[in-house]
Amino acid sequence: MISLVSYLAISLLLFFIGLTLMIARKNIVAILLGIELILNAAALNFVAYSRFAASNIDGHIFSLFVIVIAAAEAAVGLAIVIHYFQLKETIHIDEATELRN
Amino acid sequence: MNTTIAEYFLSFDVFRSFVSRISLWLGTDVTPFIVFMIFLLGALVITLVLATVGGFGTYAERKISADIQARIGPNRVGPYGLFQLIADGIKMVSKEDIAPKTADLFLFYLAPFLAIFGVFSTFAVIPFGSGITLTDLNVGVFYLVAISSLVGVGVFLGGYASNSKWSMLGGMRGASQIISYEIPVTLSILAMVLLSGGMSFGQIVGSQGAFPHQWFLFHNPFSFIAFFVLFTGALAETNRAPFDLPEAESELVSGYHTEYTGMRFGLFALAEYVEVFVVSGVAVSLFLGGYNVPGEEFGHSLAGQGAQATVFFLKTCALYYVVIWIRWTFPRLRVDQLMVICWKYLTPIAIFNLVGCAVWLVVFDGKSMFELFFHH
Amino acid sequence: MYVNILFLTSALLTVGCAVAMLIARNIMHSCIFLLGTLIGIAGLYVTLGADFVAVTQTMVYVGGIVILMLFAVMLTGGKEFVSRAQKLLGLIPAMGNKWSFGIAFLTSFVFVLSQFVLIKNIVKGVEVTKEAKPFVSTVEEIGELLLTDHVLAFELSSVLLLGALIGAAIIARPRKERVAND
Amino acid sequence: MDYTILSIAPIFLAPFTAFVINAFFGKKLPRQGDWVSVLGIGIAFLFAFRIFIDFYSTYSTEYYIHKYFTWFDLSYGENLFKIDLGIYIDNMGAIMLLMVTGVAFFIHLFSTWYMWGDVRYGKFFTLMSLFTSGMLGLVLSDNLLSMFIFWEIMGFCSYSLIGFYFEKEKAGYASIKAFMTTRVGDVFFLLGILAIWHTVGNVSLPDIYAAIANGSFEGHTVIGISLATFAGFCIFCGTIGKSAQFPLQVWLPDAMMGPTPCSALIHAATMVAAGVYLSLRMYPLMVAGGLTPFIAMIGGITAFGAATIALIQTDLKAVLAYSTISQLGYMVLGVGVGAYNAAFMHLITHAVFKACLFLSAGSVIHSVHTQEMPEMGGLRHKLKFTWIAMWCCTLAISGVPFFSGFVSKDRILGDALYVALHAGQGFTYMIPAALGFIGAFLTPFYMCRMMFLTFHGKPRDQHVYDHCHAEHLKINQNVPLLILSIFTLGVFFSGSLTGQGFVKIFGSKNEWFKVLVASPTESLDKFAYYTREELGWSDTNEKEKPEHSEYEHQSGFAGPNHENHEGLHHAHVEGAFGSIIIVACSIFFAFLMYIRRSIDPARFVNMFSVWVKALKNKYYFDHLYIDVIIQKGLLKFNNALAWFDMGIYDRFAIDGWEAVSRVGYKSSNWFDRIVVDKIGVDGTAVATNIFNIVLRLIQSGKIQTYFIVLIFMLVTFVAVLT
Repeated sequence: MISLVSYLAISLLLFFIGLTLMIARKNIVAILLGIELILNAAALNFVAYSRFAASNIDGHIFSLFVIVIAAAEAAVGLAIVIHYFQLKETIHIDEATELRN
Repeated sequence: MNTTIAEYFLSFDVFRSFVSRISLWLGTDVTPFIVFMIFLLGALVITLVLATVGGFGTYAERKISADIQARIGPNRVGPYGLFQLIADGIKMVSKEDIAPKTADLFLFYLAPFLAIFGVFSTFAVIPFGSGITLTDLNVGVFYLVAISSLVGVGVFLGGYASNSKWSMLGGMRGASQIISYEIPVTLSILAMVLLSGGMSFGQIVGSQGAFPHQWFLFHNPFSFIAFFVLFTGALAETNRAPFDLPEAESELVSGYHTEYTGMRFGLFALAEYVEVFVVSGVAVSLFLGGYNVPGEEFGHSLAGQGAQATVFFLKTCALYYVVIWIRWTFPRLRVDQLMVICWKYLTPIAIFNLVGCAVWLVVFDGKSMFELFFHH
Repeated sequence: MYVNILFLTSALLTVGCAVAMLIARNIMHSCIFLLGTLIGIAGLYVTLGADFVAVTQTMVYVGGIVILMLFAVMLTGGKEFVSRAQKLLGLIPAMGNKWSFGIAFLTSFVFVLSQFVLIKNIVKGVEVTKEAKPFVSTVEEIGELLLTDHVLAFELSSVLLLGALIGAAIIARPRKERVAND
Repeated sequence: MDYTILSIAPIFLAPFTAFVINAFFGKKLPRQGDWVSVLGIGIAFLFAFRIFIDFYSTYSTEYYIHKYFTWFDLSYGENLFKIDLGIYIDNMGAIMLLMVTGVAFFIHLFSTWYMWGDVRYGKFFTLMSLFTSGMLGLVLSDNLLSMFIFWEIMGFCSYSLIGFYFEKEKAGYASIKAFMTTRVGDVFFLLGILAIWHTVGNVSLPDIYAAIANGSFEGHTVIGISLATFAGFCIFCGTIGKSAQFPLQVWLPDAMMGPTPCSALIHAATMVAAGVYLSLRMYPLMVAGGLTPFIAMIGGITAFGAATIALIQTDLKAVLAYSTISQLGYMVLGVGVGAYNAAFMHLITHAVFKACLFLSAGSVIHSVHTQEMPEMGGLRHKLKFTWIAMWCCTLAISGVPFFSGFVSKDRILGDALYVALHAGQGFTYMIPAALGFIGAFLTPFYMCRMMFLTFHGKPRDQHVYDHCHAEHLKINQNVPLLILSIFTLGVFFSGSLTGQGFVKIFGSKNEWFKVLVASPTESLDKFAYYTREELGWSDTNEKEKPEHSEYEHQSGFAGPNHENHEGLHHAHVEGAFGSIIIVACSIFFAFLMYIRRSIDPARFVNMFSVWVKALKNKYYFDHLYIDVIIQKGLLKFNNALAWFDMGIYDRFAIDGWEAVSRVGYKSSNWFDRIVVDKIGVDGTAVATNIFNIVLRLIQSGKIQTYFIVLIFMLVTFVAVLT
């Protein structure tokens, strides 16, 4: 009953939702949430392929690194968000256009 | 060595023949079903027992604190006030469930369940005896640390969702404290993982012995220090005094559960008391020899299992007593002191211990201090 | 059978929470739903026999990232705010309302579709083993791989984490008020 | 003994570690960290003693330790061009290490009493540790480059220590003077190193010896001079600068501005000894370059000239300073006349008694708070121990029999006499030898004058006398003096009472010093087949111990041509008896003049008034350098250069160029305005503006918009691909 395709479908859905979240929401934290979803979708794919289509568990290692990178990204991203909030008192993504003018 | 309840039962011929006879009678192999039922039953029993233990925790706390403060403590309900916890339970269940008007109701209702979920999930790996373990995961310790961090989320959400200043501050303190102290605790545990060579509780307990000189506590100087780091960190992680800043009565009324009443408050309290028990149990398993009793054969028998469980509970309760004792002896820390202790002292010490244990293993070929002293 | 039950539960938890995350108006709720999603994914890892990855996932996300997110949300206001209407050339509306969701949905859909088209052949090329491998502990193997084949990546990621740690601490540290002479 | 790098390196590293600790944490340590320095040098002493015992028990001239690693290697083909750093200890090095560590230890110990209470007490010990470690590093070095590095470290330390009381203007000037004067020698030294490096391809000592033995220096010339002469001269210039030889002796008397223990260290164990040590190390090169008459001449002039200046000094430390220059002159004279062994022996004996003399002087100065001898007198009643120690040293430096100075100095004089009279060298060595003997007459005189003026007679300044406290035995005041003064006895160095083999007291190793320290020129051939082998740090490179000492009794003289052992011995006996008579006369003369007062010094002052004036002005060397060379010469030259710069170069080259460029700028101005501005710049601006209007449409500043655009670009890309 469970096969590679079921995992791929879940991963695809997660990726889709993450991308939508990333584009649609205006809150910077929400965008970070979307990125987490996308990263998790990728990691899930790695592990699924590692189980069903490969003889080794390198996929696990990859997903571990994905988790590491997600952690680093979340820490730095949230630090930036908090600092930005201290400066501008908003975390609306469209307000973050200093580089434009 | 047995690893789970189901395997323990299946190791008896009587039980196996019983199962096969039922299978013959039903015309299908019922072993998986029986196993599942054993798990279900075991989980139920352990949850109930530990919930009761948590309940008795409140009683013990009140009795011991009374003793320390030269009072008598609860003595009205039942002999020595033993049924006080039942009375408390009835009171809590029957209380009105009030939620603040401005609270974020979804999160407000969710938070206590997250906390209790995080604590009860850890029962799956706690080794009460060589046969009385729900499951002996090969990432057992890691799993325990990971899943118990759900409590932090529960505490934080409870504080946030109440929409009250006291709760908010308590929740923030609780969450930051829990994620900070997770680091020294995990590092101390890692040192023990190094010593035993595995992350499963079965292996960690199995590589120790019944007598104190076989315990990891006295394996080497670093593990001796690691025990105290772990114990301090565990006190902080369970929000116990002197680290009970999230519920500091004198500053924050009652901290993150200020706005909770009735059974929801009861869940938070239960989660806290049970978590103390769990943490004491983990410390016992990692450092104090766990359930080990003398004699290999004896340990396998049913009486041996009972003895193992008794030994485990005795040790754990002794640690539990120490926790309560500390609470009624030491004053509370300030927030900055709390963070300083974690980041400037405990974490470096824990890292030092980890490295030290590794070096010890390499240099002395994994022998403990006693083995080195009485080496022939 | 138990694996199937676990898979179904986890998949439902994952997808359900993800959808709830998408449609939740309150960013705090989104964070909590993210927690559900991540735990669901950990469950999926368990059904895949990746015990170590599953526990790591729980540890890092539940114990660290989600609490960080909650902190960040709380420190930055917490509530979903109404976006101001800004339109580019009168065509692409500012997002945050139904229009923006629609656009985002469409974009994502197109993108996912295109990716699907792109990797379709690759997926076909992968030989899928029919019967699943037995569950064995991966801890030792992962430990060995991390210190042999992937040691460079391992070290680099530790450097990355250190950099992120210092960087985050420096970025988010409280600033002193500027002296009034400039 | 099985040597590893760990059994040798602490000799250098212990004081150096003490320096590092004191430099960074000195102020936080109890007693400002003086014990760290003392401990450091004490450890070094223990290690040095261990090595010395090993060398002494081996008792062979063939025994040495050499360990090195290659620092860098620029060799190409046959041409060697590299630097090896390493450790080279032979008998001479072992003795030197023992002397330096021992003397420095006592000086450190004494300093804890002398400097106690000083404002920069901790800094003093920091610098002393660095100074000592620099000297030890120099002795341990197996090559000229690292020697030069340590040489410069010592230069810096002497600069800081001489200017230690930098509140005093004179101290500041003295430190600059010392630094700049020695610098002159250092430049030549570096030049010499480069010349050798260029030829030999390596600067380690065994390689240089091997190159000399193989004749690699022959046939090379530098500006018309043979290479060996050039290199030898340059390196000897380093010695002149460091060891304060004529004509660069001017810095040493001024170096008295530093604290007395640092003077002791500079004058006895470290700085000035380094110069002589260098020329002893490079002795084969000096011989090969035919520089020995020159060296002997320099030494003789210095020995005599400094002794004469010392006659009229009234400052206690100044007398000692000039005596140091004079004694260094003897050492250099010894190098020049081929008394290799005797020169080194004099280096060692001089280090011991001069350190003791300076420490005694420090004790006196610290007790009476003045340096002027006319204000002292009669101090022997109060400073008993200092008095005893100082007399021992005075007798030693004077060359009285049974004291170490007699053993070493008279062997130098004996060799000088032999070379001058018997060796058929003609007139070349006559003047140095004569100057040496006159100096030998003057030395006891001025030393005894100093002793009589300071300790004997009646107190001339009652206030100073009363101010002085009677001294008691104190571990860090006079115990070091007494211990050092024990070692002024000749027995320790010669094994016989006189050093000439008259009365032997010890057993088989009675003449160990003469036997063990052999000139490299005698065994230069062994270096000719010196094979290079790369060794790691932890390996040992020790020679097999010889079965028995193959050394026959033989003079250390190996410089100018000599074969006549009989004549040599004869000359030694003559020299010894001559100098005993000379010393006796001299001391008696001083006794008459300053105790009995039967001869009035003023008579001599009047008799030689012109000369005395010259002496008072130190032979006008300071005037020569400052007024003539620097002010008349260098400043004039500077002015000429400045005139050239301002008058010619500025006026013609710069101003002329201005006129040319003025025309250029006018024409380019026109071009700029019409062509570049109108067409180029404005046209580009218009074009950019048009683009700008277009680009502004997509440059919204919103990340998510960019993201959408990006995704659609990707999708298009995929569509095109499939």
